[in-house]
Amino acid sequence: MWILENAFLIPLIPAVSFLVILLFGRSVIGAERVHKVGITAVGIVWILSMIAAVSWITQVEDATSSKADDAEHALVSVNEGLSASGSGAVDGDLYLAAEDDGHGSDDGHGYAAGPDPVISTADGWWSSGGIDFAVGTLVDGQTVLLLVVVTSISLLVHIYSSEYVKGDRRFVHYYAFLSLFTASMLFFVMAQNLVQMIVGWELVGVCSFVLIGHWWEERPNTDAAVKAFLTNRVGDIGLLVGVAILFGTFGTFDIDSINRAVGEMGSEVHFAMLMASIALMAAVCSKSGQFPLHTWLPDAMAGPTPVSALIHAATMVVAGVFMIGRLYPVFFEGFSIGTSSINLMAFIGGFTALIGAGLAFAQWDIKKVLAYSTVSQLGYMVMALGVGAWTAAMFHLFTHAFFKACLFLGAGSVSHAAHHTFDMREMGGLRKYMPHTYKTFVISTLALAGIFPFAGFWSKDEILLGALKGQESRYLLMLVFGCVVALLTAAYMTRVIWYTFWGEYRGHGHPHESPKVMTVPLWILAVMAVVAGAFNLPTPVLELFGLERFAHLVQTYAEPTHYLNAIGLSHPGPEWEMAAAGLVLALAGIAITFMYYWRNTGPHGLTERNRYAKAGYTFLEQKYYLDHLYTDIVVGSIKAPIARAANWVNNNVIDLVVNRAGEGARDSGRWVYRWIDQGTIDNTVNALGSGADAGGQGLRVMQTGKVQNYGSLLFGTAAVVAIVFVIVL
Amino acid sequence: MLLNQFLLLGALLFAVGVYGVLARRNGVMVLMSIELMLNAVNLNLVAFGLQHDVVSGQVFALFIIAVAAAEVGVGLAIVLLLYRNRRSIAVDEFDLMKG
Amino acid sequence: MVAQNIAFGIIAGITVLAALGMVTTRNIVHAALFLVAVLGGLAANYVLLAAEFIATTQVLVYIGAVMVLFLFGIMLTRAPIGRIPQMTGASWPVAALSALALGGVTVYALIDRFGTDSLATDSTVFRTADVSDSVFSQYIVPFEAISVLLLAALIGAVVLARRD
Amino acid sequence: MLKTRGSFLVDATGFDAWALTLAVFLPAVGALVMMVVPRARELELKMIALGSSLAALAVGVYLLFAFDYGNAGELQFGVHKGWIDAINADYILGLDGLSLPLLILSMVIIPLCVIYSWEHIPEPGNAKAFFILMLILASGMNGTFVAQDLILFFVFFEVVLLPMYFMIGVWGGENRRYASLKFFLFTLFGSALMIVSFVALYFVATNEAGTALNTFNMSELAEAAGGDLARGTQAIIFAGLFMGFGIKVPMFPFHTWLPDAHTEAPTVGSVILAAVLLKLGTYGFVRIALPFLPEGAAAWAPWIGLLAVIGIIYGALGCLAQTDMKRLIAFSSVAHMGFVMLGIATLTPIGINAAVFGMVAHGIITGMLFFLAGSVKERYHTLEIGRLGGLLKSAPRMGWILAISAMASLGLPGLAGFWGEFPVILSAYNPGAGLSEELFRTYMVIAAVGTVFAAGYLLWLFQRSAFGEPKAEWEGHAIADVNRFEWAAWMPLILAMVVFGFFPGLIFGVVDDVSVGIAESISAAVGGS
Repeated sequence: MWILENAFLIPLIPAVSFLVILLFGRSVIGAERVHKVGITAVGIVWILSMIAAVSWITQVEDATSSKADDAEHALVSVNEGLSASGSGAVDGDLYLAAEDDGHGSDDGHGYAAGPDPVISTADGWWSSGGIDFAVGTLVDGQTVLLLVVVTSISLLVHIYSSEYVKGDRRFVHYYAFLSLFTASMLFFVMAQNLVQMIVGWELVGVCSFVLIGHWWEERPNTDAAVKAFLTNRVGDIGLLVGVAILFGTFGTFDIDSINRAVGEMGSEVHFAMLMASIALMAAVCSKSGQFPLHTWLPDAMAGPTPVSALIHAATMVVAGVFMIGRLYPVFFEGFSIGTSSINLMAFIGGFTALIGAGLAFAQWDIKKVLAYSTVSQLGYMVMALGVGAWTAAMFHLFTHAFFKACLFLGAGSVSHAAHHTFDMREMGGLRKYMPHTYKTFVISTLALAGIFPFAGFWSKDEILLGALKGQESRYLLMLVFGCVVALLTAAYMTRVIWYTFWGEYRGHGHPHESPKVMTVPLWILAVMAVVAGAFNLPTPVLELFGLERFAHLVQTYAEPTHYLNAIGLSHPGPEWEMAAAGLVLALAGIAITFMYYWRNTGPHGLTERNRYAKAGYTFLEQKYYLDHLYTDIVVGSIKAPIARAANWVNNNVIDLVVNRAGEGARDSGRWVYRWIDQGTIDNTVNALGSGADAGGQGLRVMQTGKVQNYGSLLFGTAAVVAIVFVIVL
Repeated sequence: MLLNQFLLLGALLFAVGVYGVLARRNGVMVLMSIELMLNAVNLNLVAFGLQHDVVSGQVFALFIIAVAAAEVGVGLAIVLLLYRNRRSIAVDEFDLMKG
Repeated sequence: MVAQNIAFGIIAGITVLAALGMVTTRNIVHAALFLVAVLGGLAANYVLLAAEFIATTQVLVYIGAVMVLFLFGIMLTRAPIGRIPQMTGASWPVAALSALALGGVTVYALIDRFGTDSLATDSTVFRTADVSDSVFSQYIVPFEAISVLLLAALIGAVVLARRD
Repeated sequence: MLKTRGSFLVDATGFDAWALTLAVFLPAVGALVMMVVPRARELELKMIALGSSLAALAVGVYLLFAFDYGNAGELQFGVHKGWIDAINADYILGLDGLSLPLLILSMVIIPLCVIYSWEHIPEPGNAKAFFILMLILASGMNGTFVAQDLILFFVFFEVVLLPMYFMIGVWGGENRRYASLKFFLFTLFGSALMIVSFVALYFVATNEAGTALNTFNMSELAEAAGGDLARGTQAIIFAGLFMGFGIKVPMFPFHTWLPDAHTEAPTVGSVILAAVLLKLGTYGFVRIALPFLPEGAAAWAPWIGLLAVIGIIYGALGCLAQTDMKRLIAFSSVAHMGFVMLGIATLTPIGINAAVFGMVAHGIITGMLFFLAGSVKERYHTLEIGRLGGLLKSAPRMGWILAISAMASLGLPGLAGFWGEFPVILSAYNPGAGLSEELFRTYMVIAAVGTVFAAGYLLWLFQRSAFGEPKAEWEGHAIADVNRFEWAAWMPLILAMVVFGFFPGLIFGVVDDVSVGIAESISAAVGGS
């Protein structure tokens, strides 16, 4: 348990590593060896995280067994009387809040979520006007889950990068900021209060900025970096305002207390929670790439590929999802997730999932396909949270991190082999040259597509199920979104595989398999993409093998039941029909795409079989087939229009609006500066002077020097004044 | 007799004097017009003195006559000087102060 | 009282006409003579106002001394005797306007304020002795000041007019 | 002759009684000594300047250690001597938690400026006069922060004006005459209204019982907290103070002197101007306007808040339109001081705390940015952002320092700027003293939008000047990286940014007692009438 109470060590180690690398990297350690520092630090942190995970599991198990007797007869009740007691024993700066009555149950399927302790430590950081700002760590299942994800992916990316970024002009800085990012992200996930959360949130944003702009000599990279940072700042308005609302309502920053308070007060604070939720949703939209603030994420691919894998696929972009999960009672109350059948969060999530998937078809850059896929999958998670499927969202976050990181690293490996290009039109046939990359990529693709029994299948199924069942009423629109996206996801990923690995090599030079330093992490991730789903297998599945004990591990250990049951969250049981439907959709997506390419692919069959093409080998005609593919496959459906419309909207409306907003801000700035500042205010000041001057020039005409003219003026003025007096008095 | 008949006479003379000061080109004529204005004031003073039964009106009229004499003396000296220097006493030809 | 009023009417008429003549004539010597008429008319008015000492002084100082000064001035500056075409400046309309405005507003104000107030008939008639008493007691300081002023003006005039 | 004094200002004894006087007048003594040293002996002159400013800083360090932090709400190191009996003005100095951070800031900035100028005396040279002016400025600024008598405060407040006028007017850029005169006239105009308000306070301020106080003693006036003055009277007197301090801050419609003054001023002039001089205005609000006239403050607070948020957005828009680096930084001051003023306008302890933090943070960060602008100008002979570029490549250390400063300026957590912004936004959610919540919540959102603009212009600046390849026109020019004088002058500021970013309690803890006291007295006065 020691590690859970001293969890601050976990972010501290990479932070120290950052300083060491930055300050001593070039001089003492040597530029080509800094990656060892980073890898060591993250390795230690990974071990600590694993220890933390084990301790956490032990803790939950202990609590469960010690409460076993109570649990036996409390088990029957499903969702009744589940009010959070909120009476954690407070002693000093450490309290262990053990719930007495926090039993969840999944519609009688008979597992007991154990009492759910939260370990929260806090030390006074500073105080202002009677309000104490604390710094501390909040460790619960969700934190531990993220610790595992972040440190695992980070470690693998560190290792992978040592080859991928080798010899880079800024190798030292790269590793320094990779460490800083890891530290910030870990700091963020164990933030004890909202202020810390903001700090972590901003710090990961800066690391993202620095790493996207890693090759800052080229203008597009810095543009992308600035765009990412600015878009995130837009969301930060929401974050700052949302935090201010929460603080104003509850008078505390403490996340644990806020969650408990919302659970207790419920509808009393509904309006404030609605406002806070909307504000925070803006932050989620920017950080987690949700519509309409997602446009920075594809551009962010300008950074080095491992960075994209770590930051822009697996960890930082899920910060928004994590925050929703962390403050779930707030959103649950604010958006009335329990009672509605559609709400802002679910809609934004579902819609983002749909447009992201649609856009992925229109890309030729493999990283951009993956980026849009990430957008889409993040939308899935947000949608899951929006329909009340908390566990499903976290589970999907967990599985997605592995297979998406694997896909990105695979893309990096491909580009490493194929002369640093990410254009799929210059790839092709790579499966022959790089078998490891190919295999891992396919495994991850299957996982992403949600094919049984890969990880994605299980998590996606839970999300669809959540939408189907909802809380009090089903989220029908979300279910439709989810199903369509399932189909699309499978289809565009198959397309990627086709262009990248099948067919003939269309690039220059001789592609080669990447070294082991890169393939081993790929394999690890691929294995995780296969087995990660096992961590939350539903009981009925495991019953077949007599392994019920291992069911719902994520749910059991990650879900903060004392918050969620306090707000009355129910868990739908698994349904074979839904699972089968999801699987069929995914398979259909793959099958249609595959069939299409299968019919038209190959050096031999292409020209003969295709009516529209004159020749089948050249790049241009491939593009032509793509248009044909779109019209052929999605005929009668609205997918291509959606993709194009979305792309069009993306490029012409949202980007335009963003650009125009920027230009407009600049223009209005210029306008205000020129006309108001320089023109009005400044001129008023200047005008006093020049007006006097001009007036003087005007009066100069009157200054004839002739006494009689002055006399005329004198008497005339006297007369006028006299007349005025006479009239007035 | 009315008070006003004297006052109005004074006012008219004053206005005529003003016109003379402003309109005449000849320096001597300007000085004469000034005398006219001073006399118009004198008439007022004497009339008010009578009206309010005080001797001050007459005393001040006397003073003004004295000052007017001084003024004419100096004024004519200046006009003379101007004439000597410029061979003209047309006041509208003197515009050294033109801005 | 009717006689007095008639007398005033005649005198005032002459005075105003003479004044107008003075500011409009093109002959500078005529102007001086018109001024004499105005000053004489005013002296008569002083008599009507029972201020005989002022009237006397007016005749002696103005008509006697000041007018001589003016005539000297006219001679010394070699002003052309006889009609000269440009006695009035080009900006005379402005001057006329100013004068009219000023005169108009004064006249209006006077009528508005004093209307038909009669002149006090029972007031003391101050004789010359009374005036001199007042000058040499109550107003001794201004008197002395004016004496100095006169002296200064005298010297100043001499200095200015001296040919050196 | 000792006057009756407020019960809470106890004369210190021993060295403590002299500490503040020394802190204020040591630089002035240095300036006096320099006057008799011949101009040719430049090194001695510089040594004297550095020595006297460091001596003042040493006193400051002593104050830091001797300060009783448990009693930060009380005036310490008090001195109370007769001065001008005829007008009842006394020589009163005192130091509390509000003054301490600003005094130290001023004491730190001056030696850094001396070091920076060591080999950078701007055209047309004359180190002697330059340093003398700087030392006089130091005395004036230090004095303003510790004066506890209105007349004394006013004298110090005005002492600052003239050296700065000459600094801009003599060592400034092309348009220096215009800028210096504008600066001078604007501030003088404000001062005129301010002194009228001071005199009005002298005559009309009463205690609770309604007896006129007839005093310039600031602690007595603060204790009376407006006494039984009517709200209208307070508002009128407050208006005079508002003009005096608001122009100095500068608040939105009165800000136009600032960009000109900053653009034309020599580098150290800009640094001192941004780091300390602007704080005189905000300090005046917190020290004088708010506690003396609580109801006036409550009446004006919505308007101050409005001008503050206009300033935030307007300053940012102004920044976006700039093509000159220094002018951009100058405009950013308008936006940042908007945050400070919004914090003050909330009349809450958090808001006032955040405002004081914002003052210090802005002093450090913007001071640093002006140093950088000066060094860039020295190397490139231009500040045209379009012509810069690739600073990270040609002078990487300077590029990094620019990055850190820009990040701090845009309010990145972990650096000082954030704690001047975020708590302001927090405090605006629940304003004090019965102010309209809806109004201030609107201000809150606008202020939050302002942070985006801040990120916009700073990133834009950074991208254009530091990223990319150096422009072709600089090929062959050796762009020197940070030299040792610059390191010495900048390191303390960079460290301060990071340290205050991680330990905001260092400032909040000191100021807290004072701002709680002010906010309480305001809400008591407003609630009680």
